[in-house]
Amino acid sequence: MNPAYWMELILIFLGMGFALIGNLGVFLMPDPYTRLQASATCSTTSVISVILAAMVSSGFSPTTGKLAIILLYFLVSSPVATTIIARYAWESGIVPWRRPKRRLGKGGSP
Amino acid sequence: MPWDFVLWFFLGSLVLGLVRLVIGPSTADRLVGLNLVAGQVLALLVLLAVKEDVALYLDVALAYDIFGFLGILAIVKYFTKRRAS
Amino acid sequence: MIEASLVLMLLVAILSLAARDLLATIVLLAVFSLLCAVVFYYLHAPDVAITEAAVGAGVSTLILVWAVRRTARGEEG
Amino acid sequence: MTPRTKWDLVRFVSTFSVLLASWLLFAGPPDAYSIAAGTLSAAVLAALTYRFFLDDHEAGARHLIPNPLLLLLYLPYILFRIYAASFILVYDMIAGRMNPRIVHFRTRLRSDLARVVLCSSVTLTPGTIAVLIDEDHLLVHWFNAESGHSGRARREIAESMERFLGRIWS
Repeated sequence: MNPAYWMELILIFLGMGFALIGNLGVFLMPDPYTRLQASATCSTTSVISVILAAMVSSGFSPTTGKLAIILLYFLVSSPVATTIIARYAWESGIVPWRRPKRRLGKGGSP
Repeated sequence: MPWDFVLWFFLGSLVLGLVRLVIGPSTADRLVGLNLVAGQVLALLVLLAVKEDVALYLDVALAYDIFGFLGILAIVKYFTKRRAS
Repeated sequence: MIEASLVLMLLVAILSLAARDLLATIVLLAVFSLLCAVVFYYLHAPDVAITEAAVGAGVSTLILVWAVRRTARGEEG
Repeated sequence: MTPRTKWDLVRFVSTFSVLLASWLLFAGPPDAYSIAAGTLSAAVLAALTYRFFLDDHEAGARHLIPNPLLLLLYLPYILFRIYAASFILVYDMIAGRMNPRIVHFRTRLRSDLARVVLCSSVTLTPGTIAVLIDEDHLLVHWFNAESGHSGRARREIAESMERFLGRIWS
């Protein structure tokens, strides 16, 4: 087993794991901002892992150069999309979710 | 390298993102779903191109990468309501 | 796998017809054109897939958004 | 030649060279026809769009030219930051430790391009999303905030990236 194979395998499984966690997070989070956090993890880290794995897999060839260009464009375009969505949510007046404060002292109704 | 399994995995998790896109209560949630689906389709296209091993096929992923967020940009630009303050 | 993509396309098309909010329809149509690009890709037509990805994701969404903004967004207006 | 014409010429030439470089990048193996067509279309596009590509008030060229070696070094650095932060975020999500908060702080960077890159880097690092950027004022949604204090937030989120970027676009 050569090291390139193992590196490729590790990167692919990292991408799959992050995609799974991100998708579940998008289901379970309470408001658009936290959903965006989960989807940003999934959508950046998992895609970057997959592209890096493809680069390792294809070795030194024109495919690798093209994949590097794709990675570069992805690093520019993905945060722009995320910031635009967050800004849309902010400007249409969605209030961020806060963890409800735990009351100190007696548990009586205020 | 078990490529086929990875392809099926990404197609399945794309369905998970699609459910959020359909049930999302507000438009921002739908856009989050669209962003998620777009990222996973990009990964799918890259994996397919590497599996076929033709460098020309990567142009699809590149074109989608460049033009993909124009739709989100159009929706945000034309449907932003200023918050009343 | 192409069958799975086609079933998904059919599902997305039906959902986009059933949506009440026209903005949701636009977003679902963007996903539809994306899956369409994947299907073209499977049929070994990368040039068609490039055009579908660029036009479907960018230009067609722009035109639909413009049309919805000029008219009414919901069913009641 | 007035300074005005000179500045127009500089803007045109830089737009043209960027367009031609990207054409040569995408066109694949170069032959005579492809290079001629690329030069012609890059010239036409540059004549149409050089007013928007470089804005009129960005005459201080020192803020636009990056340090190329450090710019190449920034890429592995930001990849490392992304991986480290996303492991932390996944651990927080699984353990259920979430305390989302909106924090805001000011950057010390002077150049517009460096501010845009800082905003993108903050968004690209999982756990923090830049919501708004207005001149030097950043509004950041932080997933697991320790405190809402502005100086502490700047130190935790942006300090090291800011120092790196300040060295690139000095």
